[in-house]
Amino acid sequence: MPAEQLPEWTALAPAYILAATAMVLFVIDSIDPDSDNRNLLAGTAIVGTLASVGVATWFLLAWGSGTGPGPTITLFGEAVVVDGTSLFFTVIVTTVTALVLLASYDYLADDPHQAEYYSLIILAATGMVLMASSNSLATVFVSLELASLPSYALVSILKRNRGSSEAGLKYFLIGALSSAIFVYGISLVYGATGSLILSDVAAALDEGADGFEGLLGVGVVMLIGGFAFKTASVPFHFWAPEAYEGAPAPVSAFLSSASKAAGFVIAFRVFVEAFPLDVVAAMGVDWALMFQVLAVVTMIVGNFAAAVQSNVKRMLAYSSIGHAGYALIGLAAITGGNPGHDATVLGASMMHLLVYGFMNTGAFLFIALVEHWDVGRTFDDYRGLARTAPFASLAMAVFMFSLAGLPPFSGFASKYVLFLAAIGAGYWWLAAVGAVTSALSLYYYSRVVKALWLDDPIDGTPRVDSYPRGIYVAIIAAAALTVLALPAFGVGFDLAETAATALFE
Amino acid sequence: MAAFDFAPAIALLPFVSFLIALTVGKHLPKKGALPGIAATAGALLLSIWAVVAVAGGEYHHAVLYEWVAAEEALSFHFGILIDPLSAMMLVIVSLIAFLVHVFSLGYMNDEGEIGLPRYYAGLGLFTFSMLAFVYADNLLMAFMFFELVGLCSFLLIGFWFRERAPPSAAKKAFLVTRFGDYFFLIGVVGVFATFGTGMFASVNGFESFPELAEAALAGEADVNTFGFAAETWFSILGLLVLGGVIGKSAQFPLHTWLPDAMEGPTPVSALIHAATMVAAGVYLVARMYGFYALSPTLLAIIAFVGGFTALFAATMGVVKNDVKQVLAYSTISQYGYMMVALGVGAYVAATFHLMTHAFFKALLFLGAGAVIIATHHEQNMWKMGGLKDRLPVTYWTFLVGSLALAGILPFSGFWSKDEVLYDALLIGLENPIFLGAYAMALLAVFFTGFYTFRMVLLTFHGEPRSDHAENAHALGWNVKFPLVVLGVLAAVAGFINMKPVEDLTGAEILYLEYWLDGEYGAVEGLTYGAYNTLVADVSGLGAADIGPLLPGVIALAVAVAGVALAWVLYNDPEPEEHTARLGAVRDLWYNNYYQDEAQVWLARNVTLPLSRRADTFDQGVIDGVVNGVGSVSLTGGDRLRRIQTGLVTNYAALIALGLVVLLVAFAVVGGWF
Amino acid sequence: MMIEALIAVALIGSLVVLASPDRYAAQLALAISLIPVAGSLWMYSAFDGAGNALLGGDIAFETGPITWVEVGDYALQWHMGLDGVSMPLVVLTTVLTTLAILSAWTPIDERQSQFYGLMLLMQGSLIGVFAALDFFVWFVFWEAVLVPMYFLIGVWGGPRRKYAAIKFFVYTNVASLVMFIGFIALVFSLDVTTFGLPEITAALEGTGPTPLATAAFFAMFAGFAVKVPIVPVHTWLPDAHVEAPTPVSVMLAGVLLKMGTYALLRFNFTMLPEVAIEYAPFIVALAVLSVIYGALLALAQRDLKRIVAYSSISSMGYVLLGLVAYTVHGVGGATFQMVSHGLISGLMFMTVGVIYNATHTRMVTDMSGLADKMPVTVGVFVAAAFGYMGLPLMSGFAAEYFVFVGSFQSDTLPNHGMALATAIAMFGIVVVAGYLLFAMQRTMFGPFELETDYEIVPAPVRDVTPLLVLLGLVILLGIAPDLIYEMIRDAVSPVLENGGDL
Amino acid sequence: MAYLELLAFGLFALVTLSSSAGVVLVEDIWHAALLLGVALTSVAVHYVMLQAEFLAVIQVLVYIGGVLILITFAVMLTREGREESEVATT
Amino acid sequence: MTVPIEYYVLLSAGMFCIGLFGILTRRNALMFLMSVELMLNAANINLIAFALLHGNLTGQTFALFVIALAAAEVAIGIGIILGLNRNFGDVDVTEATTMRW
Repeated sequence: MPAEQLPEWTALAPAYILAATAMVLFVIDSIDPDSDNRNLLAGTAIVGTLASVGVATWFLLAWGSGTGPGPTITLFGEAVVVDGTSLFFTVIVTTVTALVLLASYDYLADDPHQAEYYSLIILAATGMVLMASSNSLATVFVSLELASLPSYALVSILKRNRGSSEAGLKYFLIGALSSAIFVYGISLVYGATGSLILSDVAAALDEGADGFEGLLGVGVVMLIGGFAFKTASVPFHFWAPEAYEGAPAPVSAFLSSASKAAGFVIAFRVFVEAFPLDVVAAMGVDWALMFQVLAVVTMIVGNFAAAVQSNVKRMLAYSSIGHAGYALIGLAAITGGNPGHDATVLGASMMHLLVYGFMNTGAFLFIALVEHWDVGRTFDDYRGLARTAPFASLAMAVFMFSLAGLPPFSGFASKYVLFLAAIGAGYWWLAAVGAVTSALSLYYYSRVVKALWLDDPIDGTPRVDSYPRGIYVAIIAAAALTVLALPAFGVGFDLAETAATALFE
Repeated sequence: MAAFDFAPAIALLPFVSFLIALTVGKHLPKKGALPGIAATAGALLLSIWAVVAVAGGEYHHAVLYEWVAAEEALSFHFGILIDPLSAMMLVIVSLIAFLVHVFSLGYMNDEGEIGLPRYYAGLGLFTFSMLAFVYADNLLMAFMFFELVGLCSFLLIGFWFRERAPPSAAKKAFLVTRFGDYFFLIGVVGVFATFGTGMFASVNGFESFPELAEAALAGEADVNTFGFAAETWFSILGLLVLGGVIGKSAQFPLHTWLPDAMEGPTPVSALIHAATMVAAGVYLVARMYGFYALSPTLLAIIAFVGGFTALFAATMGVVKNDVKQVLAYSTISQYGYMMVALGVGAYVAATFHLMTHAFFKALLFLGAGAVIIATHHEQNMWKMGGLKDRLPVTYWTFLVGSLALAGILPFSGFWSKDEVLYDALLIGLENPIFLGAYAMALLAVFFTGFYTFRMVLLTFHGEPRSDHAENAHALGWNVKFPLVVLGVLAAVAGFINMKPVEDLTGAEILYLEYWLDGEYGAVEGLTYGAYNTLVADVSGLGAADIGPLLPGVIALAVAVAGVALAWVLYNDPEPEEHTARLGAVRDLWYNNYYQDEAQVWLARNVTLPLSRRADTFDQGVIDGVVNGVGSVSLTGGDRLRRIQTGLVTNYAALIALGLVVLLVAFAVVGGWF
Repeated sequence: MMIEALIAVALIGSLVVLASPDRYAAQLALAISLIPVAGSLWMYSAFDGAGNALLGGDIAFETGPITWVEVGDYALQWHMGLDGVSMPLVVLTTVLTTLAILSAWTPIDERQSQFYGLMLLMQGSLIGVFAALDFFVWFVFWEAVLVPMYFLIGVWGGPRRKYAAIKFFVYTNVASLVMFIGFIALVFSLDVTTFGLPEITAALEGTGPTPLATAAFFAMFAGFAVKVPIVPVHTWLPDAHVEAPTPVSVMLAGVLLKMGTYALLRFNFTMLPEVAIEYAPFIVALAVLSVIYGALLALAQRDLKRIVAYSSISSMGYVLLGLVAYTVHGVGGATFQMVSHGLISGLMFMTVGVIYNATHTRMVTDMSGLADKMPVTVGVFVAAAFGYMGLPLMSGFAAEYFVFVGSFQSDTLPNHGMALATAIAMFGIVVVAGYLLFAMQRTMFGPFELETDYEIVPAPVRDVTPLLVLLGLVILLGIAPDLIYEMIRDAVSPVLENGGDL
Repeated sequence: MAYLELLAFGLFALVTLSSSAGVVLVEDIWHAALLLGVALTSVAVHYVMLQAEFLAVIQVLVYIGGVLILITFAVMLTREGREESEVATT
Repeated sequence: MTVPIEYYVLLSAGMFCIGLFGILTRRNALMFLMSVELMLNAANINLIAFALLHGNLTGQTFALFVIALAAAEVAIGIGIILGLNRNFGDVDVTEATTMRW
């Protein structure tokens, strides 16, 4: 049955499926609280997530298969919307979730709180899917919290691990602060416009802000703070290195890929829909300029700090901050005057997030594998791993080079298009900063590859005692996606651009 | 069947022998000598045939191969030009090459050398390159084979590579000539850029660059003179090409490689340094004489360089102890005479001396080689002596050669050298500036006579002064045959152009002059007469009008004086060195005026430190900047990450600070309040 | 489809070799690499292009443009084709790769399958670089070359291989990105709908030295200069060369450096001739500096490989000099020099490698009289060295001569400055002779001595074979430069017309 | 009326702010928790004045009844924990 | 509306700043939590005040959500703080600095 003929309420099916999966997991957990039946728990979670991936992909392709953009379906009094953008990000989030769940199967083999873990992940994923579909500042906030709260718990799920609990604390505290700022920002925007529905906000702004420009401006900056927290952009990034480092690696993967993408989708939607740049810039609220500042600072801080890390996971954490900077170009390079251009920029950013989702998840899952082996965390500990684990190391090399933006991997194409779009919009200097930092990133990414492939182990061969199937499958799948995204880049970018175009209409 | 149909084979035959020696040489009897002899004999016959054909009134030009297909009037091709000059040179080169091959049978094969295929391959390639250079029809081709000649000299001089000195000498030979060739190459490029052609002769629809230059000077042709006046530019070009000439013909100051090059096997010395490679430079000037004749400045420079070199080298020859060294310096000196001749417009005299010198110097080298074989590779003259009786054939031929070199009537050297001096005097009397060149050349005659006979006396006369000299062993036919042939030639070759005799008797016996003047056949414009006109008309060098007798007598007297002094000092069964009497001058001469030291100093104390400095600079500064950028980035990154203090309170503060900064900044920018 | 087929063979072959056991990897890689050789030689024989790939006219084996993805108003396309400039370079790539693989049999004794797989991967990318006519595709291949190179240096290199690999990697990558931004900024100022190089070139025709064009020109110039490399951005090269294993040095010097000069020709000098001419004094100065300074540096080295490495800088200076001359022989000679230097420097590195295999040292001071022990190898070395010095009838002379003739009569500098610059640059031929002769004298000749404790035996046939093949090619091109020079001239002539009234 | 309302606002604003300040300023965490209760209650009063009586009720229920109890509970737990650990370590 | 909206905005801003001040100065994690509650309440004041101003219930409804989520946040936060207490033996946020730079 074609997707168009389904009733409207089914448009949120990916979210429903995830929510239902979470419920099933709760039920299982409540029937047998001490279950360590990994197959059942992880299986349920994965099946549910994959179903969600399938449905989301189906919807997305159906949405983008027509001549123009597909329909924009709004539900619950316009509080929730399903369009190309939301489906696009739903695909990102659910795919990453599926990969993470797959890897968790082995990673958490000895953890006593399996059911909690899986249900928390699924719940967070649900929140993220809802973030992608939020069409009102209220739903934005609620779904953001729905995604955040399980994340806090997930980061500190290793109860006996000091790192995990420290990471959880920091993540939570900064998160709480940020959400306070964010909600205060919402209250100010509401004050200035009298509405929380994005399109209504835009409509209100169209008629002028009634002397509330100041409030609006402060509100917008605070909103940006909230988004910046979620996307780990400087200066709201402080939680990220610690949270990613301390959290179990699959959770780090989940947070740095899915959560970041979800943060970006609300930023995209809120700023594009609610604050049309040409309108608000006239009021002195040039948010594109703010994002430019943020993008530059984020790219620089993330990449430079990553360059000097000795702990691989922490390096990846910083690199993920750097990538937030690249993705921010999608908002920073919006000009407001030219919807075609802006859609290209935004689409490029979306595409980068998609590709980034694959490669970054893969990279963190490799860390998960290494943690599983318990060989250590520093570059030195990684030396010579390629001898004993060539396939995983090959995949890691793919991730690293792809993250660095080298062909023939998809990270190259997405960066290429992103810089292209930025230069096209006239922001060549943004692209220049991106390019320079990206070259620097090559240095630290290649250090990983060097350690894996070029260096000899410090003493003997590293202790690699098992080849956990789940993590391996997840890593190989992520690598395959990273590579295959290049040939499929055209399709993906078309979808992203169409979705972005629809956002601007 | 015309003689010229086989012209390409003149050069290609030795090339084939090169290939044979290189590939299958070690399986052949005599290790490649026989193909070499056959090839050079063939080349010789074909060259003689070509001479006969030219004498029949023809010349030959053919484009053999387009190196780069012609385009925009720039033609890079290989072509053959056989006119009187090149035909004569072909005969000389192939003859000497043939004789050297034969001689090598005795010198190398009989001595049980290893690596003979390499030796004969080198000889073959050398002969090939030289012959191809000789009949090249354009400057580019000439340059290319000029360079190949240099390569071969490297290979042959360094033949005994297992020792220290020969490779070093080989390196020096190539490097110093390369330095000259650098200028030559600029000249070649400049000629092509200026005239669009490097042709020596206007034949077959080509225009030659000397004629274009002449036309340009006359305002009849338009060429790119690169912003200079035409005459200046042509002088510059000529000088640049002259750089190659000075290098290859071992003229001051690029002569230093030649004495060192004596480290090569003696037959090679004979081939390379007597008759061919060194001759290449002078030949080149003769080949494009129409161009040099256009500029009085150039002519004066050539004459002066030649005169100075002639004297300069002769003085150094006076004190040498190694028989080959004496010959080496005499070679440099004799080429100086040729340069003098070319400088004063005496095209015939230069060519004449080139020819006679080829014969007698090859003879002397081979003779020295024969002595060296006989004395079991002894080269120091003070350890010889008394060889006259043990090696009669060698002695008599060597003596002929020495007399020719010293310029004693009636041996060939006298006639040619006399003509050089005579012509120099003629020009010099009219244009005093050339008189200096003449004076130096004349003075050199004295030294020539002296060192030549010092050498003869020390080597062959007196008592044997070493066991080797005492036990000199007999020589085979393959050694004697070339000596005899060359001995005859050295004695009689002068008769083809006896200027004083002609003057005295009025008989028309200046065969060489007629030959070069196109009496028998030549390319128009490439004749002695044409050049003479150019020198007189364009360069404005007039000639005095005096007979050749008096100058001849003077030259002869000076030469005899030199010989006589040598006789007085060294005709003694136990000769003394006598050089101590020269005092400081002896050291100066013995050390070659410290020329080598100067060049070594230049290389070791200027170039090398400069390059070391550059290397230090490169490693330190340039690479330092690169690495510096890297470490600055890392330091920056390290500083940057220090804001991540680990204290969540600080994070909150920084977030708040960031927010406030953003708020304030944008509030100000946006004018919110 | 021939080009695509060659690339596909190389890439698939690379995967096959990567998956094969170490024991057969070398043979397998050699066999696979022969297919592109045969293919490219067939293409060479069937070559019928007379135009310039960017400026129009017939080009050979063209495929595309096929639109792959639309980015905003621009289409990224697959577009391949060969003209007289790229055809010889493609042949050079395939031939050199095969020979490099052959020469790797002795020195590479671990992880063979990975090594040969990467070599083939690099080959495929290099073909792509020379054949691509769309910026995106070109850039993909351009960057893709870095990855195998990084590993090849980093895994199989010398003691400081990691430093060298990362330096090479980051340095050239920074350069690529600078170039990328400059170029894209330029393109966006144009009225084009694709990144097809021909279209961009056409749109740029007549662009004077506007601020944007100038900035873009220098961004691209800087980017390519690193690759070439041109002084003062050359310092990655000696490190990379010295640390890389022999076959990799061969590829690095033989083909990778040509990527830079090729790109300079295609982008800077074909697309923005007016800017190039405006800033010719600067470019000429860099060219002359590269020649002389590079040669001086080579003179100061005591490691055979470093000597050859620095001499590449010198040789590449000639290419730049020829390019900026904007004459048929200048630009054509520069292109010819790319091929010629590829062959000769490849030959030099291989020979040094063979010597190293036997002696386990490359220091000039550690050995002497090698000619006694390995006559054929030393013979080839001597021949190669003379080729490097520009001995006539070897390709090096032809290339240098064309460049000199072309640049000497060029008008790009006022007051015949090019003639003077050429004359100065030509002094490089003396210095190159100096250091090569010095090195030869010390190492090859004299009494045999060796500091290391290794028994010297003549090199095996499989090591010598590639040397002889390369030497043969060098001589062949020296005797008959028109084998490629004719097509090169056809292809570069439009560049000069595009360059205005020069 | 209007003045009265303004006066009430001012009064409760003062209470709100001063008790809030007290929350962050007092040393003892017990007192801070209690002051937080005061602050939140006075906010509820503001809600009433803003015609949001329902929210005021919810505020009291959720905050005073839930959140504050939770915090108090946590304060007790952690204090105890610390004392315990101190005992354990000394 | 008798009390001008600006007053409410000022009140809420003051409360927000006090909360922020608390976060910046106090080291006890629970104090951190309480300060965040203050900030959230500040936002709520705004929302409700503006709901009155604009005459719609959106603000009030949203405030309801905020209250609910704040409660949930506190619950999660206390869980985390207890975990911290277990691992570090303290609720001082400046103790947990094993990861930095």
